[in-house]
Amino acid sequence: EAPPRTDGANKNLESTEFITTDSVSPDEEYVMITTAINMPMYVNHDQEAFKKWAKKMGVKASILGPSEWDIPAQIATFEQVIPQKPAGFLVNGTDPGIAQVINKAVDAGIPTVVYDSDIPGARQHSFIGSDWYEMGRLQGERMVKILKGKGKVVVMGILGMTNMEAGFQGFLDVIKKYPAMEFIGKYDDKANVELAAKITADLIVAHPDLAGVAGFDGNSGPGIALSVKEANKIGKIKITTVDAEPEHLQLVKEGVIDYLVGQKRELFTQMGAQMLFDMRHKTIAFSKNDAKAGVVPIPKKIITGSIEIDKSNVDLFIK
Amino acid sequence: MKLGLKNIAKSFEVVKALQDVSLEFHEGEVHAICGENGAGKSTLMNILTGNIQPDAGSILLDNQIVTIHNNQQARSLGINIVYQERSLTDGLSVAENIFPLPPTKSFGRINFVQLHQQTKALLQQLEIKEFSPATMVATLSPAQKTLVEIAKALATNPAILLLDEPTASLTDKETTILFSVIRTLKQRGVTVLYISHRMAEIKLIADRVSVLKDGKYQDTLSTNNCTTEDIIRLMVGRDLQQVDVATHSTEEVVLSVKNLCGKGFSDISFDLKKGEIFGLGGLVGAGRTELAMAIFGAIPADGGTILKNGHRIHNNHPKQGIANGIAYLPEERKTLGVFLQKSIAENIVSAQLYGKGYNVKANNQKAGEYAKTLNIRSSSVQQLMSKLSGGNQQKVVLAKWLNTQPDVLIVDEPTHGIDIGAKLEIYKILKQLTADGKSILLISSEMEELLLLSDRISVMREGKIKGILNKKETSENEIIKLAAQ
Amino acid sequence: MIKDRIVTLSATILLLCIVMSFLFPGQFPTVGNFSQIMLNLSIDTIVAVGMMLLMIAGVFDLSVGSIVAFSGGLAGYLMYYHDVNFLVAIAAALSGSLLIGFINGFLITKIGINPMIQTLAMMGVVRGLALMLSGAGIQNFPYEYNYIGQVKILSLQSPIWYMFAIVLIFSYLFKNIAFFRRYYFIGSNEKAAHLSGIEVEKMKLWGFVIVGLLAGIAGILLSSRLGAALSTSGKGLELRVITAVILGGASLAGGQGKIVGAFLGAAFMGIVGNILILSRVSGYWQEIILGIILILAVGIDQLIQKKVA
Amino acid sequence: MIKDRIVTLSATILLLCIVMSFLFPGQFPTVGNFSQIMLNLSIDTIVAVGMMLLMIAGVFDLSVGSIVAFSGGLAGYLMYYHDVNFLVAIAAALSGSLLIGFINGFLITKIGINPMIQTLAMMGVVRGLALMLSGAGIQNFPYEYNYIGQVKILSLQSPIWYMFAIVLIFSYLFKNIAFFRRYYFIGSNEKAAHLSGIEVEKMKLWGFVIVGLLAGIAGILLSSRLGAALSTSGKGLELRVITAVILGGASLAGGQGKIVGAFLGAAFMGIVGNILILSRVSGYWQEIILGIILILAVGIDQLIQKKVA
Ligand SMILES: Nc1ncnc2c1ncn2[C@@H]1O[C@H](COP(=O)(O)OP(=O)(O)OP(=O)(O)O)[C@@H](O)[C@H]1O
Ligand SMILES: Nc1ncnc2c1ncn2[C@@H]1O[C@H](COP(=O)(O)OP(=O)(O)OP(=O)(O)O)[C@@H](O)[C@H]1O
Ligand SMILES: [Mg+2]
Ligand SMILES: [Mg+2]
Repeated sequence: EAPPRTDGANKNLESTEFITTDSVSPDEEYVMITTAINMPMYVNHDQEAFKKWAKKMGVKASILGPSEWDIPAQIATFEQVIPQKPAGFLVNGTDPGIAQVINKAVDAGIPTVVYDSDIPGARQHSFIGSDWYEMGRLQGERMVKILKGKGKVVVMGILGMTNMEAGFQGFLDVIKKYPAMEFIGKYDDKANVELAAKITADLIVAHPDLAGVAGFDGNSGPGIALSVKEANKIGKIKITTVDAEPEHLQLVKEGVIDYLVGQKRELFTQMGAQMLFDMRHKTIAFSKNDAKAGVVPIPKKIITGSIEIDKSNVDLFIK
Repeated sequence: MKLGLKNIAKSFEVVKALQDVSLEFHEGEVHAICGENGAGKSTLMNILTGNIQPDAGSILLDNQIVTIHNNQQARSLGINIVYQERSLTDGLSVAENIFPLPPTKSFGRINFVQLHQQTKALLQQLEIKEFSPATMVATLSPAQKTLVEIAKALATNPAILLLDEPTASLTDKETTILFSVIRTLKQRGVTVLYISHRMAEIKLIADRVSVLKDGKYQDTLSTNNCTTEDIIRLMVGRDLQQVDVATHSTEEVVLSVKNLCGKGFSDISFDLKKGEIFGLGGLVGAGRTELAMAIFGAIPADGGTILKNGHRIHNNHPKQGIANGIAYLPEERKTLGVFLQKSIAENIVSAQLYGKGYNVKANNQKAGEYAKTLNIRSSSVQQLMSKLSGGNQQKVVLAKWLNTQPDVLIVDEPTHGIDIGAKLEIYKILKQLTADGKSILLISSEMEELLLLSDRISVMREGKIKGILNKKETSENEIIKLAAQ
Repeated sequence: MIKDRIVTLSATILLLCIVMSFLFPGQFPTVGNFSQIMLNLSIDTIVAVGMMLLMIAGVFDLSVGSIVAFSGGLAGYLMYYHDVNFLVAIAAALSGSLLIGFINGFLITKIGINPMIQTLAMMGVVRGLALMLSGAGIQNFPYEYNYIGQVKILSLQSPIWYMFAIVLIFSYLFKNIAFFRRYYFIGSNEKAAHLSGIEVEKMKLWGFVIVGLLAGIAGILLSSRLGAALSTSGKGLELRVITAVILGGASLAGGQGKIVGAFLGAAFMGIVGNILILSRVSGYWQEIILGIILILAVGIDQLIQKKVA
Repeated sequence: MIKDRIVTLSATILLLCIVMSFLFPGQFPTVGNFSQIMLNLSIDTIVAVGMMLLMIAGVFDLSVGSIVAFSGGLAGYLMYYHDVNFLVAIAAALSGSLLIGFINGFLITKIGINPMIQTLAMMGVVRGLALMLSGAGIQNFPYEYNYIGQVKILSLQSPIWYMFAIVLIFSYLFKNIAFFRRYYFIGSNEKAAHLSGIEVEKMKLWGFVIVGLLAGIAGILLSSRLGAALSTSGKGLELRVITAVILGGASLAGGQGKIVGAFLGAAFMGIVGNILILSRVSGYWQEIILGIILILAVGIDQLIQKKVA
């Protein structure tokens, strides 16, 4: 049969009956669907918090997804789990490409929450997370501030990834406002420290007056910092980057990295899971049958905001 | 050292390669082993060198039973071999090929000085001047490579030396060198097991000759009181009627080569007549293979013209050669002739992959017919080429080219490594082809072959035709005179 | 030998399925699950068919993954930014992929560049192009385009049908058409093939063109199935596909393999993947266990083959 | 032929350097720039030496990248969580890497698993182990450990010295030591090598062990240079290294190549990367142009070789 024409457009929920229950059972399973499942940032924040929450609630938490950054594979995984009708899906909003499969889950009546980055095209019951454009903007603001509004800057990350590109854009939009700031370009470090280091080293040669580098994936920071250190340019080249992993914090403490913008990952995974739970267990009901009534009994969208770290507060973050 | 075999048996799947073979080799004798293709000669050698283990029977050295697990052990026991298949490494120098386990100083550092001295000595012993220990093997001719193989075997100065068709790709020049070496070895008390399909050689070099047939031991004769015919009778179990050498040559010119030039040959002109066998003699390196390949279209010709039935043809690719009714049976069977991992049937149709369809059934049937007419020994046409003995492989390659229905068949050393029976069969086939009006360009380094089959013989030296002799009024000496000097 | 591999691999797959059906009776042996598995391996298989062709001829192509992204990207780019008709867009994407294959083949056969380097370099070039075309990803394709990859026929989604069609067609070609048959000869002895009148270089060139085309088709199907063109799609596909093809009986040496082997290899990988999901294996265990299964599968097969011989 | 490649590649590199020195006199031909380039290619080169060894023998190893991550991870894990002495930790990490190489070699030579599949599977397994060990990434190594990879000798950072040492040592070994010489026999004619009394399987097994060890060393150097063990390090290294090695004159067929070629290949890639950024090539174009340069380099080399022959 032909695929529905209306797909992508927001239709209301009366058709779909989301699965609900009253009793909490230990084999009630909540599934986190992500990609690059082994990325330390995901493992130590999202997955950590999600598991902790499940333990607390006495339910089962499964985390699934490919080991590489591979959207089709994430979708494939998602599609293979839907038929098993778990209690809820906590989906990492990695790319707009996953919109359709999200709708599939929703149409199957499974409570579905997208976390991290929003997927505008899709009909998820809720989104909770931060906004990469915002993280880029924050980096931009800070970069301008520490460079006193002038100097050459570059950004580094994984080119072509939606959230990163959004981040770049946020950064750029700030820089544009300051004529004395010169934007040199975007570079692809493929989330690989050696590459980030190599590119930075080459950049330092190419632009002896390079003033700042902004990183957008977990490995950008350490890589950039390494080359800046090795070129004895600590302090001369300002570094702002995403994530607050131990190595990032360490580098801030050493004064190599000037500014970190982190997401409240534990917050949005934990809260996202809780929303799934509440939806399934009708913690709050607005009608006799919210599904029929077309009410989604959880927030449509929650923006969790960012964590900003620099030398002044880094010690409070180091465990 | 005295070598003995007792009730040796070996079979591969269904094929009984050797059955209950018992042999005695005296110290310091040259002992020839004869047999048709697939008789089991190489298998026997492989057992003596520990490459394969016999299913039954035992090997005795000086009346002591020994089990030979691998070829190192064989070497340490004083047994070494020149394989029928080439076993050299193109990327390395002659010296390193001759000594794969070279002399070393402390910490396993190669002693290059000693290595090259030892090699030089061996090369001198073999009267080799064309190349030096440092020469890259890749640049050597097949013949030269064989000489390196022999040097490699002698390098371990073995008490027992096995030679599996060493002269297959040698011309008379190298052959005479080899024989003088064998004789000196013999004086040193080395036992030489000598496998060859060239009857003349056997009479020449061997003291005794043992014959295998279908893996069974037949008899051992002393060469100075037996005739070639006796040996052949044991091999094939019947008398071979002589090939009728009546000429079918006509006056009609089929292929006319004019001033053809190319890498390795220049200014070649000759006419090939319908029904003629045109012999091409000379020493290795004379450029015959290049010439043949150029006519066929496998390598480019730099100049000159080729006329087929009066029309000019341009063969820039074997495809065109085949389309123009020319076939080329290459010299180096293993590397250029066969698809070892493919079946007999597939090999036979491999020059016929045109048009659209590929009909397995039809192909097998066709292959079956060729297997019958050329009497190719195998369990079935589905059998892998790699499982065939050298001679049978050659017949398959011939079948493959006959299958292209050529008017002109170029055969480069067609009877390399082929047993006398098969050889005569192939001679008959070639003659039959001429009777059917086909023309043949025969490249051969075997005088008897050239003189027997050819209607006319041209001799090449250094890439030029030094003369075209009419078979009637020519002799071996005349040819050799033209070829060398 | 090759036959054996086909047999042993099918047996392994069958065995896996039976075991899984007992372990996950409710979830594994269902039409839904299998059509899902099929759907997910369809893209890989289509590319694998081409890869099998090349490996029979004794070469391979590392740029296929990038071509998948490129083809989807080009089609998407044309439709989204230039409202090109979807058929035209597809035609353009396929010709583009085909051209890439041609360039690979030309440089490898005519100039003599090492196939590995050539296709590796091309992998980068084409990935870069894909990145430029689809940037952060393109969506909202015309309905007709999405239809191609999302329509269900007999409750199986179209990519599955494309996969079977391609596998069947190429199996037929490799059995019955002289042209394709030649690849076996090229793979098993190139020089002899040349002397047999086979235009080795031209054939290889065609091989790369065909692979390019198949990768292009895969790219169209993937993007229309996802309703989005992603510059990152097809990453790592090349190695996955080569693995599948070798599993299916091909060898880097060439001359060996059957088209159906490509499908079986991909199917094996797909089913193992599904098993990992059903048994909720995740994180680093996923990679570890996948690797071990792969080694076991091939290792045991080897031991069996030795026993037989 | 191999010599030629060494010569042409050196020439190409020299030419590149000269041209760049004219274009960017202030930036390119500086000690600082070159020592940075060297430093960044040292890790790759050390692994490339091992890969060259394998490819001379006619095989290759895809698991090296994962071993790099594993080795650093294991050392870090031991030092950080069990405050093991840094020397012991290094010893453990190297033995671990060596063991992985041994397993690869054993399964390939003794069981007969296809090298590509085996090392690909191992790549996944070892990456998984690396993730287990270093998880979030480990730092705060003892000073002595960081010293190893960060100390400067004659104003060159230590990894550069390790690189040169390893390249020189192995070049010497491959010229003068019978053991290593044998890899040429094995690579160019395995059967003949066997018949000549060379223990092919044992030699290959050793080859994989040596590669494992070298990858392990690279891992130690990388992590101590970084002052941190990251589970993602070494990703994609395998293909980078294989490219470098083929550039340097090796062939998948085996029997060809020289150790110094591995260094030259890696150096070429490193310098080109440097040039791309010096000449302001944007991130999106990087891969495209890198690929084109690669093709040009090899293509022109080929054409020259043909002219010569
Ligand atoms: N590895 C093998 N597997 C199967 N059959 C084999 C194998 N090696 C040899 N044979 C068969 O054993 C028989 C003897 O082979 P062998 O090579 O010893 O013959 P040969 O006397 O050396 O012939 P030729 O004179 O042509 O070299 C042949 O029928 C051959 O097909
Ligand atoms: N000096 C040499 N260097 C490299 N290759 C050689 C040399 N001499 C001969 N060859 C190769 O050996 C083979 C036979 O030599 P060539 O064709 O030159 O003379 P030929 O008359 O054909 O010798 P044969 O009697 O072996 O056929 C050919 O493939 C040729 O390329
Ligand atoms: Mg024989
Ligand atoms: Mg010749």
